[in-house]
Amino acid sequence: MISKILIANRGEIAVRIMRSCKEMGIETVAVFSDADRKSLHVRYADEAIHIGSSPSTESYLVKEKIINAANSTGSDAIHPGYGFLSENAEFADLVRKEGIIFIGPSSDSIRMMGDKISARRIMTKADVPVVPGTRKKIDDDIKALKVIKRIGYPVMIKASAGGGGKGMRLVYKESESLDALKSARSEAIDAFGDDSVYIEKYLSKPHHIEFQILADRHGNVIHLYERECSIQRRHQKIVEETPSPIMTPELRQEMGEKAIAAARSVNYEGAGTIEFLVDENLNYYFLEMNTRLQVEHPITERVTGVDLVKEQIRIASGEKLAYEQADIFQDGHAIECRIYAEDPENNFMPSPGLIRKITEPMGFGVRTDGYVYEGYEIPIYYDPMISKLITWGRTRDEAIIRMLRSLEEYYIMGIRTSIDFLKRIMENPEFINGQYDTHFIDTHKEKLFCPSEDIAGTEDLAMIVAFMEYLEDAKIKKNGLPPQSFSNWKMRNRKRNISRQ
Amino acid sequence: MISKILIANRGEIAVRIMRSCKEMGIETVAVFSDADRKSLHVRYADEAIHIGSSPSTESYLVKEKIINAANSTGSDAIHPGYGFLSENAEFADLVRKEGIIFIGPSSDSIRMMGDKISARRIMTKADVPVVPGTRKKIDDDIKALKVIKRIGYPVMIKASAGGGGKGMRLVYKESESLDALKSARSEAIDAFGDDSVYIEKYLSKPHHIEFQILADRHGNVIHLYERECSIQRRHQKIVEETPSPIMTPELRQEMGEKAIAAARSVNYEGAGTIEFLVDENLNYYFLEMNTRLQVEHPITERVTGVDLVKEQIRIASGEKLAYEQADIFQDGHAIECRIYAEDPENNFMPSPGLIRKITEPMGFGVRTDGYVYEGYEIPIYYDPMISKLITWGRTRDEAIIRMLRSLEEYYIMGIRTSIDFLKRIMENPEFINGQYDTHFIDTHKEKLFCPSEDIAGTEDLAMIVAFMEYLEDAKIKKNGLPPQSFSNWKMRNRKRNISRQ
Amino acid sequence: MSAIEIKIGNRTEPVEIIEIKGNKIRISLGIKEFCLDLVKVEDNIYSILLEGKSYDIEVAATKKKNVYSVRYINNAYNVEIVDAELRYYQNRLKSAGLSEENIISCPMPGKVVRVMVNEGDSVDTGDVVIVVSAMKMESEYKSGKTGKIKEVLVGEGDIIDANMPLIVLE
Amino acid sequence: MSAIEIKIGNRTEPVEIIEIKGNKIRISLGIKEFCLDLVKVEDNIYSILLEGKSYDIEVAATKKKNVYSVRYINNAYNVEIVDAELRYYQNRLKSAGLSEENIISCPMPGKVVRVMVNEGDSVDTGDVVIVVSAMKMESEYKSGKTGKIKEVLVGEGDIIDANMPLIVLE
Repeated sequence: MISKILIANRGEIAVRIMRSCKEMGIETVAVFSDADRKSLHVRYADEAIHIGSSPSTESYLVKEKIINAANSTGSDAIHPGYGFLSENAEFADLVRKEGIIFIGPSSDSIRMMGDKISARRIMTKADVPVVPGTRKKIDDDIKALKVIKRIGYPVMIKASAGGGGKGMRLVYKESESLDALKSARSEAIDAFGDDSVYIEKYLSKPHHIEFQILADRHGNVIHLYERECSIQRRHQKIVEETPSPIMTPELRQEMGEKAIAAARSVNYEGAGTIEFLVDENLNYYFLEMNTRLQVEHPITERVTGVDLVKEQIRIASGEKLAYEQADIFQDGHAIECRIYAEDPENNFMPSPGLIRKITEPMGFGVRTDGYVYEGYEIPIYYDPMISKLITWGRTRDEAIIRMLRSLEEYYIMGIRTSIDFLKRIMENPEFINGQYDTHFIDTHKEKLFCPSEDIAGTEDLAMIVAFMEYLEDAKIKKNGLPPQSFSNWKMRNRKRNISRQ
Repeated sequence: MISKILIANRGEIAVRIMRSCKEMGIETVAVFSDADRKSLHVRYADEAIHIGSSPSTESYLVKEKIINAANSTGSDAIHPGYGFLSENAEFADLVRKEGIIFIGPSSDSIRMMGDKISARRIMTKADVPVVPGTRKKIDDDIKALKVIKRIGYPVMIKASAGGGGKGMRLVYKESESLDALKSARSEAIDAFGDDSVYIEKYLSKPHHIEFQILADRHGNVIHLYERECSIQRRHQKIVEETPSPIMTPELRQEMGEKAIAAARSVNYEGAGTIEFLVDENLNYYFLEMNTRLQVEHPITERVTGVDLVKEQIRIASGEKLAYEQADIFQDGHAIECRIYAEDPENNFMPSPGLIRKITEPMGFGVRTDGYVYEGYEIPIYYDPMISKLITWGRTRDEAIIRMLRSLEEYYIMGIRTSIDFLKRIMENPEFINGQYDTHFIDTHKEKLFCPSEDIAGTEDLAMIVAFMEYLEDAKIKKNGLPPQSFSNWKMRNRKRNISRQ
Repeated sequence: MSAIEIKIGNRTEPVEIIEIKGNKIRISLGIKEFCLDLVKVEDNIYSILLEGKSYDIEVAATKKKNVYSVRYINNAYNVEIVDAELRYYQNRLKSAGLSEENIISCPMPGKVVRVMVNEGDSVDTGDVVIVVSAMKMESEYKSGKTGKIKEVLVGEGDIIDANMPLIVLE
Repeated sequence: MSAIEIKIGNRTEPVEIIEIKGNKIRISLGIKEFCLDLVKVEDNIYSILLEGKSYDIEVAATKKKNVYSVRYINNAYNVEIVDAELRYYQNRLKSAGLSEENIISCPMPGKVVRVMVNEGDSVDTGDVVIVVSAMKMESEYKSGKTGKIKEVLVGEGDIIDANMPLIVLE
């Protein structure tokens, strides 16, 4: 059994992994950059090793430094978390070459799923539906135009090596096709050094639905049902829920089976996620596989009761899965809201800085996974996510209203956060009705981005409170000398007292 | 439907009730004494009414003040929480006379269950086993001695009007009987103005196991399974868990049915608890019924998924129960630890005072229900319980280890708390094996009350940290003038720099 | 001797405390008078009872002189306390040509990626003058007026604080 | 000029800082020398890295002069910093007959229920002199020595702070 794990990550997910380690009696090693000396993951760990300066390219992304830290602390395993090196096949290989357990799939699985074209090919072979389109890189423009015609508009042209929206073009009609093709190629070669593209059917109202799977090295694969992740900003998920409001029992079973087939087709081991696009008619298409833990894994934990990090560790230790498919149920409904240090009203501009005060919500059905604390300064170098708020309810309605209640209890002072924005999502009638797709934020932007209406009278109270705080500041600054308005009051009062006598 | 509820309570339970109200869209009214102006329940409520000076006899226990507050705020219901007036039949009557909904059972139910002798009689009639003994008040000593002989030693003599251990005597042999009887009587007349006693079989290794029930006014009664509450100090529960480690499926079903029968026999309405004593041979006996919400209700909420406060409110609104018995399952295992402001090593002496810092545990399967915050001063007038920590696991082992992890994350500075003591309970092998009865604390006192062993080297670090804090304090106090050792260091360093040049 | 005024957006009100007795405060704001039970419960948090209603209001000083950021549930305000000292200070800034519209700053901390102008350059309203990155996202900051760059206070690669002056226009 | 010493229970160690470079501190404690990465992460909480191990240690001043309460996970300590000032202070208390064993106090805040003695009364070790209640529980406080009551500082019904002197013996 594993006895000491180095967590090759930081912040929220590092702390979350350490919590499971602690419950398993496994020692934990944190790594940290200059900017992270005070980060909670350093404080929470049993050991902590400094691995370089603040930019992640000089610390969290430097494979050798992490492996050295693991060796110097006698760690027998490395958990990569999400992001950073978690889907880096070369890193997985290097770790294993050192005789250290990499808590994740084989580098082959990572590679097969990492390349979009190869992933499509493997899925097709495994009889998992993919979005209609090409499988191969297309170099010839004329051929490309033919393929587009065959698929039917609208289509999406995507860079083979792509990501982050670069080298992507949406085409609605024939007259736009050639221009779009050329500009996608030129952007792709600039960004990735590879101008090959592929072409896919564009789904106009897609849902992003993913299935969590667990696979051991003894051939056992189970799924832990779906997560609906269609609420996204800039292609990043901000709200996830399970079950999906559009799911039917038949579709759930079918997609679950396909997810297992997808994992089997790459001999997957560990926890992973098969992402699908689902259209209005409930046709589903394989999108990609994430060969790691997901940010949104807690909602699955809540409805199934399975601690996914513990399962990852057990699988990596060579254990057989403790559960069969029939042991896994969905109990109630769970929602996750990601709390970001950002300003949604200002194009989601990041808002790092000092946390002056934080009050986390509590009570039945509420979980927070965070890492910031009072007096902590969020560094400018890393992801703006500071915590995840997860609520559970017997029904979807209860989970939503509990989320709203919890968001109202959540106080973070000193920085801007997405909390108010998330409240507006929870109050949106179409969200409440479960009628939303990946365009939700765009479609509802007028309501979502306009600050809530004033609660009657609050402006007056805001003025008064600011004034009282000003008086207190003045008292402290001036060593007890009261400012003007305050002394006026005193004088007035004195006069009254005199006249009363 | 109820639209505004006055919560006739304070602290943790008031906040917990308000959370459910908020999720139901119901407005909340807090009441508070002088000492409680800064209490979280006042801050959390929509409205807050001052009801008197700090001692609860002048505020929270004054029926008229609470009813006036409800009337002046237009509250259509009163939730009494637990303690204070929650089991006061007269209060329930007064509330209802004002046309206000009392969220609880009828005053008749309260009265029937409030008197121990009448409760025993009713239970016997309802075929619910009671502890062997008398049913009637005994005035005649000779008769009493006969009864004792018939029941067989050991027996417990209890004051009919009793509570809190007063007027109670345990008798092991015949020679002690008469003296014990006389002294129980004299204590009872002093304490309660009534010297009648009753006599019960004394169970030497009893378990305290209770069943949660819900009953509507349409004749529907369900139970929500058991809670094992045998870990007690001074007859007060400090750790509760569900399921009970000694429970069998057959016994559970039987006791659940008896609990329902008990509730039916007093035409119960609302949430209530039937407490049983269970002996080594799994014989069970009705102990008493609590005609209100229990402190430990969250563990039942966690394994059944039912928000008990919401159900109380729905029932009080006249709604039918939304669940049938067959809808209620026990999913996994939940444990509650009560965090008290007290010093367990010093005979559980209360420890009110200022909270300098509080860090609550987070993560999967953890719930905290508390009310204190940084800068809050716990008043000297009320109960020392400051929060409840609830953990859940798929198995009992997981719930225990998660509790231990959570207790380690729980930081409260400024006062003494029971946190370390609770950790020692969670680490106790007999607790871990589920082998414990109500004598647990007494039996294990050597281990439980001795502070944990030093973690190697911590004493050195404690010295260093205190010194660093001292230096910082000195710097602040003396306006930058460094204390002696610090200046020594500076001088030394200066010398070194010089010699290096 | 001018009184203290409170400002939110375009609204400005004179304020005066009439009476304080323990937590109970009588205060006038413009033509209104309030009778409050007000107590500071935590650093930066006040609890107010007004006609029975309970309000938990957050307040924090900002980096701007006499400006406080106040929040109550969904509502956030920037409140400025205008006292004699602030008036004097603002007048002095103005006469030095350092009124706020002449200073370009960034509301968040970050790292300067590119400075697009040099001292003496002419800029038009809307011209991007500086690019700052934080948390893997770049933001562009534009000139709010047409004019000449008087001073560039930061260089590429510098780590900057929120609301720190970066570029000064004439 | 005597050095500063640190005291836990019966253990007393001289302490001296040898070098500070940012977070890195070299410090001697008795015959040992430590090389620590030490940083105050929150009010009252220090994070220490020592030979790779991470320690999160709480510290708080107590009402007793120079005494700090320190906690690390399950271990709690009362640490006294003995400096010249404290030595002087303790000597002065002693010469005034106000050494600690002459003062009866209660470690928690509460309300005085009963005072069992009057000034001038003689008491024996173990005699109950005062009863204090807090949170519906009464606690008795006893005289730690045989002697005469010099002063009774509180009366029945008084609300008292933790560690406040209640009764002084001669």
